[in-house]
Amino acid sequence: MLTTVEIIILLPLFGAIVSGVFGHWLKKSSGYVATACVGAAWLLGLKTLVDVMGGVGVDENVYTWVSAGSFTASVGFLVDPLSAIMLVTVTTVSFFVHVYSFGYMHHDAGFARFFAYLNLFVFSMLVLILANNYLLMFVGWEGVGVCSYLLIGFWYERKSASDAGKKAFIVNRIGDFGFLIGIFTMFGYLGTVQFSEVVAKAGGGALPASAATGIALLLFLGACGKSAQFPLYVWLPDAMEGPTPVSALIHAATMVTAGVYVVARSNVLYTLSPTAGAVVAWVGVFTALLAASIALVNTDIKRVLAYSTVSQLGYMFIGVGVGAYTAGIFHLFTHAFFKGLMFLAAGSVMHAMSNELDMRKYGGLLSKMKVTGYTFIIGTIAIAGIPPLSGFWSKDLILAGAYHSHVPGHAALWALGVVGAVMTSFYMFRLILMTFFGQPRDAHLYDHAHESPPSMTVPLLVLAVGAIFVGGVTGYPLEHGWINHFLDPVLGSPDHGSGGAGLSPSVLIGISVAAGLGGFVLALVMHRSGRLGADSRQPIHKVLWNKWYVDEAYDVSIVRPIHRLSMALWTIFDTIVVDGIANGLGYTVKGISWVSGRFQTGRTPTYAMWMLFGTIAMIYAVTLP
Amino acid sequence: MAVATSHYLILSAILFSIGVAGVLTRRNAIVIFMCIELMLNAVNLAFVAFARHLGQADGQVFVFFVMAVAAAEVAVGLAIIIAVFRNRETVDVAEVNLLKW
Amino acid sequence: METAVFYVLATIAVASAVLLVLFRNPVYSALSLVATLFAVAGLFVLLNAYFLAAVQIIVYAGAVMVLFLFVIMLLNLGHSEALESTVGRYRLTGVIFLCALLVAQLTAVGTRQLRGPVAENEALRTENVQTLGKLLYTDFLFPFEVASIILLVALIGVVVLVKRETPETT
Amino acid sequence: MDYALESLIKIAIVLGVIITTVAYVVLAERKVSAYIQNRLGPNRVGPWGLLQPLADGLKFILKEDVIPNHVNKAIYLIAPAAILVPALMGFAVVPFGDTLMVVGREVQLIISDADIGVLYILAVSSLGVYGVVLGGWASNNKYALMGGVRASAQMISYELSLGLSLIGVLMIAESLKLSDVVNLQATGTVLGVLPAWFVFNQPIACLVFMVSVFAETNRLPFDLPEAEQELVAGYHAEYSSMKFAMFFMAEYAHMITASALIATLFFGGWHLPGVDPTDSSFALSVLKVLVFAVKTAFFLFVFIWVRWTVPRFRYDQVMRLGWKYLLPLALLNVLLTGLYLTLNR
Repeated sequence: MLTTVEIIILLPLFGAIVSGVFGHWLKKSSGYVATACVGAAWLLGLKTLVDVMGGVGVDENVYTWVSAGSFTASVGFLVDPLSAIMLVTVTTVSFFVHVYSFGYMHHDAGFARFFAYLNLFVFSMLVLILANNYLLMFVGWEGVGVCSYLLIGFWYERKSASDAGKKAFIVNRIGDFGFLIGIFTMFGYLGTVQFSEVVAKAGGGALPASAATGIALLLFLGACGKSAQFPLYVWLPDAMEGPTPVSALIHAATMVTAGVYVVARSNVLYTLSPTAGAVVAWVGVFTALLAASIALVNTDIKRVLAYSTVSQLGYMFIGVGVGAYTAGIFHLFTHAFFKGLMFLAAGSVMHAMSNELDMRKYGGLLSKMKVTGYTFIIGTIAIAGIPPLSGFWSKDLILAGAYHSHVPGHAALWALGVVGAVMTSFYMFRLILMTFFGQPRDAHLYDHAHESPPSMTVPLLVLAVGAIFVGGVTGYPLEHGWINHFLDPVLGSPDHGSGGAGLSPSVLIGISVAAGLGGFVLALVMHRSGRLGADSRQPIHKVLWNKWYVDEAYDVSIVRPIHRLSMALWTIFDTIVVDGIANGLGYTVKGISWVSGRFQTGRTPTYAMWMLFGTIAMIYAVTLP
Repeated sequence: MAVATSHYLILSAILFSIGVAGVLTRRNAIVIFMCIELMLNAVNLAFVAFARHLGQADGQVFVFFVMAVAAAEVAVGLAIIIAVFRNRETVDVAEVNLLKW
Repeated sequence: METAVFYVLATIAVASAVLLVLFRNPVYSALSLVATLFAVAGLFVLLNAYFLAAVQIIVYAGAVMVLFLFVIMLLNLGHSEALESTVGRYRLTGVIFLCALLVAQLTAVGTRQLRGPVAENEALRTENVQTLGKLLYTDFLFPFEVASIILLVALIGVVVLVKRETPETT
Repeated sequence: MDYALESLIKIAIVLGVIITTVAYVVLAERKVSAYIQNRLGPNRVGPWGLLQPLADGLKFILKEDVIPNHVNKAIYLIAPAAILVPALMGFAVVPFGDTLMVVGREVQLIISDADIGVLYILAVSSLGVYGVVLGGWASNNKYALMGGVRASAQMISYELSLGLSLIGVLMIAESLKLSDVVNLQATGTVLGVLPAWFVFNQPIACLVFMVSVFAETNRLPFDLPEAEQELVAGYHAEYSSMKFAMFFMAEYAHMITASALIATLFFGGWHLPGVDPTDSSFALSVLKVLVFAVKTAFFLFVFIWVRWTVPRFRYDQVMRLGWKYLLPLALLNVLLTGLYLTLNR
């Protein structure tokens, strides 16, 4: 009999197979199958969460997958508070994205294929978060990578889409390389890759601090790739070439958070190695600021959201880096709701504006798209960290954690986080103001704008409710909310190194609320003066507009040298050595064939004679010496 | 007084060589086939002689298999000869040069 | 006694083998081969391989050689000259090879001294059939099954080879 | 040396008995066919024509021995011997009685109780075809050659069923010795009433064996190799005088051996129900030999009876019967016997 966990995992796989194999005949029905599967998984996921709250956990090995020498890896599943939270997050967003996709993808020729990929993604993601060892987690890790690649390049007829898919795939390979080596190293030191045993052995002191640092950093390299942290974040903005539901599900709510999950899951390693934790935190804050600064000037609605995602992921890494794992996961949880919501709302806007992405052509849409507009605003308030919406609770938990942590320069970390919060608030309200307020800037598009069908607006409403309430319900009161009680047993309480020193908690709260409001006010002022979205001649604007020239830097420093080396290898090594060997072999064989062809008379006696010649030679060879 | 094993082996060698000579010199496919049978028999004789020499039955079992395969081979070979004869009106191997690409 | 029988049988075997090669008429060749086969069967008896001697007669003399004769006669029906066979142009080569091979084999027998006396195995002599049967159905069961498959394949192959697509007159 | 002498005496006696029997079976055939056709048959030479065989023999010997010019002489001369010898050789392993006390010496009434008796019979019976094939070929005559070709095809075909039908018997007997086969039939019963003869144990095998034996001996309804209407006299069309007589004798010798084998393998050999098989007193031993003789005579009668009752098959019918009915039947019998033995282990 299958356990609940196995059913949850197998449901989307079943949906993927059905809509993938039979999609041609099922047509639109494949969407129902896929959605039903994910819906059932969602309900079972909620049940699992309730079970875990009641203290029922699962850590089972279903069967031995690899067994070689001392190495064994099982297909096994682990359900604890951490994976239960992830499970609920993933299945919830997945389900509503599925519903939303009905409306969004309705006219697409690849309808069934889309749902097959989507279900396959959900399956892989569930394997990732429910696995009880690193190896199986890596399977899910690669699975979501493949699905991400397939979905970014879903409209593969478009070169930009297929290029973006390849970019995502290649950049992720770099991260996976580190991740895999991290797993190998871990096995080398601990002799196991199973979470429970790793925790037991590493916690028991079997791992030297240097090794812990190495493994932790290697795993973090993987996390950087998957979760789009500097320097591997470049693929995520390009990934916006994929269909918007995909951006919402994979590139905002679920897959990109896998890196955060991995760090949280490996918390024992980061606790052992303060260095690694500091690196994580500083990379996180750097990424947060970098991405936020680019988002300040970008005018592509989806890319703004993409950079916003990168930036928010940076916040989550600050959280897990400074040891406030609960805060990081909490932010992951709330972020999934409001960022998913905003992506879907952006999709709704695009739907209304004939797939126009440039915000400079929007304006004044609120009157035409009330549901989309208001839910978008709710999401924006949430991400800006204005109480009592969800984002406030989790972001404040992270900032407080950073402020109180042991990490070198923790106060600077906190200060930069606050600066980032101002920027977040500014660019989000800039987006809202440019899109929904002011005068329509493209009359033609504006005339055709309309509210989206219910299959798209209902998910928006549901997620908006989530964006308003999940943070407060689970996070109140700050640092002592339900989420802390739920996750702390697994992840450990944040270590308040500086104790009550420095600013008091209420001051911290006040500052972060002020930061959110400050960004809003700044945006409003600029909107009033008509400078939002306008070109600027200031050099800083140009740098930001060109995304700090990171892509260009990569192009010059990595891509072109490799390209040149490849050209050289092709002209010199390939044509002379490889072709030489290949042609030489060919000529040799031809020559030998010509010689041996003389022996082939077609007459049996000749053949018999040569056979006999060989036999006699063999007899002599065996006997004489 | 049992005959020495080497005697049997020498006899086997002689029979085998005669068979080989037949295969090489004769042109009639059927006779060539018979010479092959002779060679197989020579080998069988050696097998049985060894079986006695070693006091083990394995050699005789091998002969059994050789006979089974020989029977199959003869059936197929004669069928091929008949088929060739139908096409070419000859069983002279010198005139049949089909074994060529 | 046994030595005498051996030499008689060996002489018959070699003589009829030589005749097999030398006869121009394939029927004579076939009959010479039958004589050789009988001689070899007799040698099998000398070597205490009674079962194989019987099988030798049944399979070779009784079936294989009859099949040979059958085919010779079948092909002989209209063309008696077609089967008259001459020694081909490889005569000299053949003789050279024959000598080389014979020398090779005899050297092999001569240089490899068979160590030790003939091993006695009473069961092999008194219960020849039982011993072989047990071996065949235990240690050699798999080869035995494979041999049966080979026979089946040969059977089907022959039917396919000889079957005519459409009835025609030869 | 005693053993060799004993064997030689037995061989001489058996050969003499068979040759004599051959002569009288020929007479019997003529008589029986006459009665079947409502005639009297030969009745001039001796009382009831009993000396007729002698007269026949004289006639054969005195006739001119014609050797046609176109024949292949060597093989033409070998062929009659090649057919007669295997026919007689088959009897070597047939036990024609139990044991007999002669001048204080217990003599086994069998020429050679070989370990591989049954295989020997198969081997010898497979050699019978040579005489036919060679005779047909050496005659250098279209009809004779056709007869020879037919004979070889027919005998190869029916040899399979013959051999396979015996497998079932051998599986039960667990021995290739014919004396073991007979001793097994002499002990125990089938279903409590019938003697343990293999005809009751192995009815399918018995049927297949008998039909195959008819084909092997080239007797009607399987006498295609010498079918008068199609091939004149078939493979012996060119033979005359004593050589023809040898073909003739070979056929009857074959019949005798075949009848003896049927009696031995399937009808208990010398065993008579009610007679103690272990008692080897002189009187009982003689009785056993007589029982064997009577059984053999009965099957000889069956041979003759069938010949004058059943019409000849067409050639394709012969082949079809052999390959499509007897062979599968024999295989089925092996399968059933194996199944039975496995289940009753």
